[in-house]
Amino acid sequence: MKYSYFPGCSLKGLGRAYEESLLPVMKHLGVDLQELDDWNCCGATAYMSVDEAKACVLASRNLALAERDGNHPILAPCSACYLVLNKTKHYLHQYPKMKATVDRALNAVGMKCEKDVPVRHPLDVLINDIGLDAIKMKVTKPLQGLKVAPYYGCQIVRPYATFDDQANPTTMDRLLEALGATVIRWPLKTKCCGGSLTGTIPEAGIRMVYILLNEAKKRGADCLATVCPLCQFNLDGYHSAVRRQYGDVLLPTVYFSQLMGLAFGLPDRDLALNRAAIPFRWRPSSPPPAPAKPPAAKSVAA
Amino acid sequence: MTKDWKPRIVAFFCNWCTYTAADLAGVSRLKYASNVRVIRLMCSGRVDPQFILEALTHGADGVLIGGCHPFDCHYVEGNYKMLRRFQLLKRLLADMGIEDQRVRLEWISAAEGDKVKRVINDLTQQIQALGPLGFPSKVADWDREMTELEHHVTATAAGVCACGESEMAAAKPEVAHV
Amino acid sequence: MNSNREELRIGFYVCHCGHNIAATVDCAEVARYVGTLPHVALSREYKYMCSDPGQELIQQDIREHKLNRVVVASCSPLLHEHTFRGATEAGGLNPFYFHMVNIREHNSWVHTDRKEATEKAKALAQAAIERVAHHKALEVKRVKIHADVLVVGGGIAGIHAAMTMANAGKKVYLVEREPTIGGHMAKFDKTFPTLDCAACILTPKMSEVGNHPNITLWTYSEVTKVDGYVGNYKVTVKHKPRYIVEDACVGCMECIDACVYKTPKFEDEFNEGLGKRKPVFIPFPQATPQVVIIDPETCLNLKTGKCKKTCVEACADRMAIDFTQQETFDEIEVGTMIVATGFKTFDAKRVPAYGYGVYPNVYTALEVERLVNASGPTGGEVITRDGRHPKSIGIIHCVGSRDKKTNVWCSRVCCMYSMKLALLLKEHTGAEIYNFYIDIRTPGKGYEEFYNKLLDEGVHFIRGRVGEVTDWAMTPEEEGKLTIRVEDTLAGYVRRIPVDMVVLATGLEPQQDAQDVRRLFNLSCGGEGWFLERHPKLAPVSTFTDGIFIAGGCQGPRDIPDTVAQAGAAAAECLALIDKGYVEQEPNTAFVLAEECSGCKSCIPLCPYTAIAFDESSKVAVINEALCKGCGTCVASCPSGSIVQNLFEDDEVFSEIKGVLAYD
Amino acid sequence: MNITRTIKYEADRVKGFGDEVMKVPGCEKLKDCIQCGTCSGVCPLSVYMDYTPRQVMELTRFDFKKEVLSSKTIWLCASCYACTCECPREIRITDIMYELKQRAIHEGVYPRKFPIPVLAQEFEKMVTANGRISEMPLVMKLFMKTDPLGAMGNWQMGLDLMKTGRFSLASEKINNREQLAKMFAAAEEKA
Repeated sequence: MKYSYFPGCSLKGLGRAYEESLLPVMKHLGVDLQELDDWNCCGATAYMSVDEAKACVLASRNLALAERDGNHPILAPCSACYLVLNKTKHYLHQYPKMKATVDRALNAVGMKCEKDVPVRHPLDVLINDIGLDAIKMKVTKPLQGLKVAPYYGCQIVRPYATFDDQANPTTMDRLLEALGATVIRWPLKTKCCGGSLTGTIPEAGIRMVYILLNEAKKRGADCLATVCPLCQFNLDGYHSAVRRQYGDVLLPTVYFSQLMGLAFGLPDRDLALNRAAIPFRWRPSSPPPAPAKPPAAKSVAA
Repeated sequence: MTKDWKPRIVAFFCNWCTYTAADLAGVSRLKYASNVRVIRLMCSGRVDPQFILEALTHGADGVLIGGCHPFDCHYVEGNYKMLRRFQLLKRLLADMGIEDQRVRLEWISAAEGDKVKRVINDLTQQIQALGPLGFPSKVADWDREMTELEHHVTATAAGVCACGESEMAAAKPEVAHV
Repeated sequence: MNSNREELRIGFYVCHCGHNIAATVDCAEVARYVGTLPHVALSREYKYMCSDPGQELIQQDIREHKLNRVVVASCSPLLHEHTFRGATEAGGLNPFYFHMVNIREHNSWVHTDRKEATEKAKALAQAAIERVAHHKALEVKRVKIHADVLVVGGGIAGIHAAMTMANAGKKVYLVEREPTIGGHMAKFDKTFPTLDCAACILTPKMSEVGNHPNITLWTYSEVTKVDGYVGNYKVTVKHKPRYIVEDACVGCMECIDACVYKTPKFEDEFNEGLGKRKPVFIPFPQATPQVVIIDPETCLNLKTGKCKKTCVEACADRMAIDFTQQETFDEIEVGTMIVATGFKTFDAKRVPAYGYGVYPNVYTALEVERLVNASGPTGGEVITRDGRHPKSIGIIHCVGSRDKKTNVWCSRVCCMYSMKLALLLKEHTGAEIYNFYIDIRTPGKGYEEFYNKLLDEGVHFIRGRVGEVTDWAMTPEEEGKLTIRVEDTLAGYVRRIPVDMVVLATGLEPQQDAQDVRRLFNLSCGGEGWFLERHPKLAPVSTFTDGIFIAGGCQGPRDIPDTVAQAGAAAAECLALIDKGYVEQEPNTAFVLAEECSGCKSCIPLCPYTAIAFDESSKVAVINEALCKGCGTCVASCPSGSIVQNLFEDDEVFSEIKGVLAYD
Repeated sequence: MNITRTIKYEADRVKGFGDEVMKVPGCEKLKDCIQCGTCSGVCPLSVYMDYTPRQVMELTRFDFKKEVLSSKTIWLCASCYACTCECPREIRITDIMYELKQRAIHEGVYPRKFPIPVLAQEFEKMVTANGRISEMPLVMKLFMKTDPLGAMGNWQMGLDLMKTGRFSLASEKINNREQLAKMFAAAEEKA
């Protein structure tokens, strides 16, 4: 099966480790990803706050591009992109006025958005298209003994996803178990990471980061696994701010795709593990990996 | 079609489900289009296809039949029998050039007052868009054509061309040569 | 039928119904228009046609103006057709020379444009005028009513209805699918707002039912088939095997003691799974009948055939245990029925945010009823699943009620039972109790006073629908507890409140198999699955099937007093029918015009009541009037048009069609 | 003692404001609110809000435009959609928050130097011009506009980013920017 890969701005910027690990993993599974040609920003939450109609126009250009380039399902790894593209589809369906605006914009440049291209998340594709059995077959270095707290964050399960349960999603749990990891059950797996508030209102944002890290750690997690570049950035990048406010809660946060790569035995250099501020190291049969050292400026591992 | 033309729709509702649902719509003060005139029957199974044709020939622009949901018929399966009859009737109507949307069968239970409203509004809108059926004038047209046809056949057979009707003969040569 | 040949003299009346019709329909104009139609001898408008003077008017006009047909344009015929037929008859005419036009439910109440509504009323009236010309004089048929009654469901509604009728001397069959009667009420500890002990007021009634000479009690049984019609129903009842000969068992329970399972091992349904039972058990001490039951899913002998059968030994020569028992069936005849099949409680797992099934200390209200009950699994000691004596308890209202994602309705009883449980829990534990509510609803005698009492007792009320229940601690006081996160909407703050125990006030829902039951008894259901009453105000226990009544929680959420009142009402409706002795049947049956019937037999398989037979001697179809119920299906499908339905003759319907369309 | 009048007169309402909001796609169901507070109960950010989400719903419905548009609440919403998913009346609270944010920006009533609306606007500008976001330049711009000194406090993070190869000041752009501009122009016609 072929997919139109929609990386979104983050996967080319702060979240590049996500792309750098996801692409080799998907390739390893034989998934054909073709990056959508000349895609644009999905609009994200910030754009919605300024102009909803234009945000829909922005998102629909991507849908139209995918339609033009073979109408393959869009694979959107970033939670915000996934949400916004799906939301736009819902809105176009539900509100004829919005559809008219979007059609006017697309018409002006000779494009169309009519074919209802599916927008899918990698977790959805991995579980439902590829299947856990096929994934298990590829596992050569099971993550035996690694205790992972799966963290879904908000926007992939709410409110438009249909591939998993809103209140208690389990796709990543099942995936991690297939990789051989031990999954930590915890009640915060769909709680918000603070989004952009970490930067804009640190007091509020940092608290949310702290709550997540602290609870995962309390429940014995070795690391958090995430599906979203913003979640990863917040949970990984604000350790020093957390320490200043609440004390040290060191816990690495990795993309699920990085864990998949490890279990598949892909070389470390293909998994961009060195892109995190809090280094994550995992060697099978070694004692549970703890962050090597506090992430002081002097000691950041490259 | 005049601008303020309003469709006229005849409805046949079964006593137990749909008629009661329409009563419920009333008790609930739901508002819907006033174009439908309801005729009460005990069961949708009583709806004779002739009733529908009769309504269309007498100037109805659409017909609505309301019965209980499948398996809920007060008389076990009258609604199912209506459904079978309805399918056959639809083919006939199609042959007569009557648009599919003009005649509709709906299952509406006694509790579905809101569905009565929805269906009536929807059907009214649809038929408004289709325009008048004009069945009486259609029948008159057919009658006229047939009379003329007969006339021509007789005339041709007699080897006489009725003058004054040459206009028509010219307009419809294929008829003239039948 | 001679009046057909007479000159037609139709009297027409349009009713204002106060403002109900007159506000939207120009009644004067309708009366004026109808007065211009042929054969209309008289056309009037009147404020309330259904009033005594209104009816008197019809009678007087029939006499003075020699009317021979009457048409009234007013409300739904389902409401007042009977009234006006009566008036027509009282005026000296055959009642079926009357026809009714619905210009209220189908017109004034559903339209707003006065002109459009008036035009529609005129069209409908004209149709009736044309139709009534074809009406014929008909005779009402009387059908005798069988005096026996069936009550389905042995909860408090069924028990009360059965007792009422049995005490009036009627023979009653009470069918219950569980091994004992008692229903939900038997599980309650106390009842609000009086705090009567539920068992103390219920169990005497249960044993009365069990011992009543006029009641045949069939537990562990289900109705599987219903045939016939009002006055003459034939009902098939299935008895499920309980592997106990009911007549032989004396309820000594020695078999239970003797069972090879020395300790109770299986989930006890009666105690909501909080306790254990053996494969042979009695649901609760006061179960009626006092007869044990063997559960084939867990009984070693029934599952494997390999068991020492110590129970049989213990039963000894009473020989009440019979492992060979099979399903049996009874067929009974009854004239009337009461369906009182009750409700089920909402499955709290459907609201995942509240953690039911995830956190052991989250309970449903029904579980707590058993927990505080002296004969419950803990003997009335409130001790949580993880062995704690709670010091603080949160009760969350509206779980599975008033929520578009689950059920939109208010379940009516939860506010009151939550407060009852709050009081009982406070008495039992002395804990701090928090009620989380959206609105407190206390519409009942003594209910608001009960709420006041709770406030006096220091039970806390926080107005806010709970966001989540979680075991994730933010502060030291939350460690090891369940934390309820909620907006205290009256204070305007979001709060986190740690508690030891959470009680979910789950709402009421239609039974799982309500749709099947509905079809079995030919009832109607609302969209949500509650059985539908014939009229919400005026016929609240009647259904659209004559002779079948409904009572209790199967119709919608209600509390015990309302249920009992309704059961009494349903019983009274049955008694009224039985004591009258007969029902009058609408003469809308069909008959065959023998001279026109071609004998094609196509009608015969269409009749769901096998009312049509083929007469071999005359080679025509014949309809048995006693079996015909007047659906008209055979009429519509007769290729030669030789079947006629009274009240719905082709001419009558055709003229009605023409009539509604004649008016532009 | 400083006291303020808290009573609300009818003149304090901006009549029609609530109705206007309820006409916007996604916001229709606000009418159905029963003020149960579930939205606030599940909102992770309600901890810091001046009005709880429930109060914002009520204030909006009753036309208290000034109070709503100048509230911090609408800017604290992180769009996690928990309220929208849990609301028993199926009100799309997140969408209503978006609508209120748009109105606040449009009317310029948000708190001065308040970073979130500034971020939203800078974000919009950048996407409109380039079609994509360049994260670092966006963040730099934001700090320059709202809290120049605050940027210094985050030196540690900047260093982390540089060391992990994620600090890039390059400007991301789509090729067909002209096309996008045309689309926006067409969308605004008659709109």
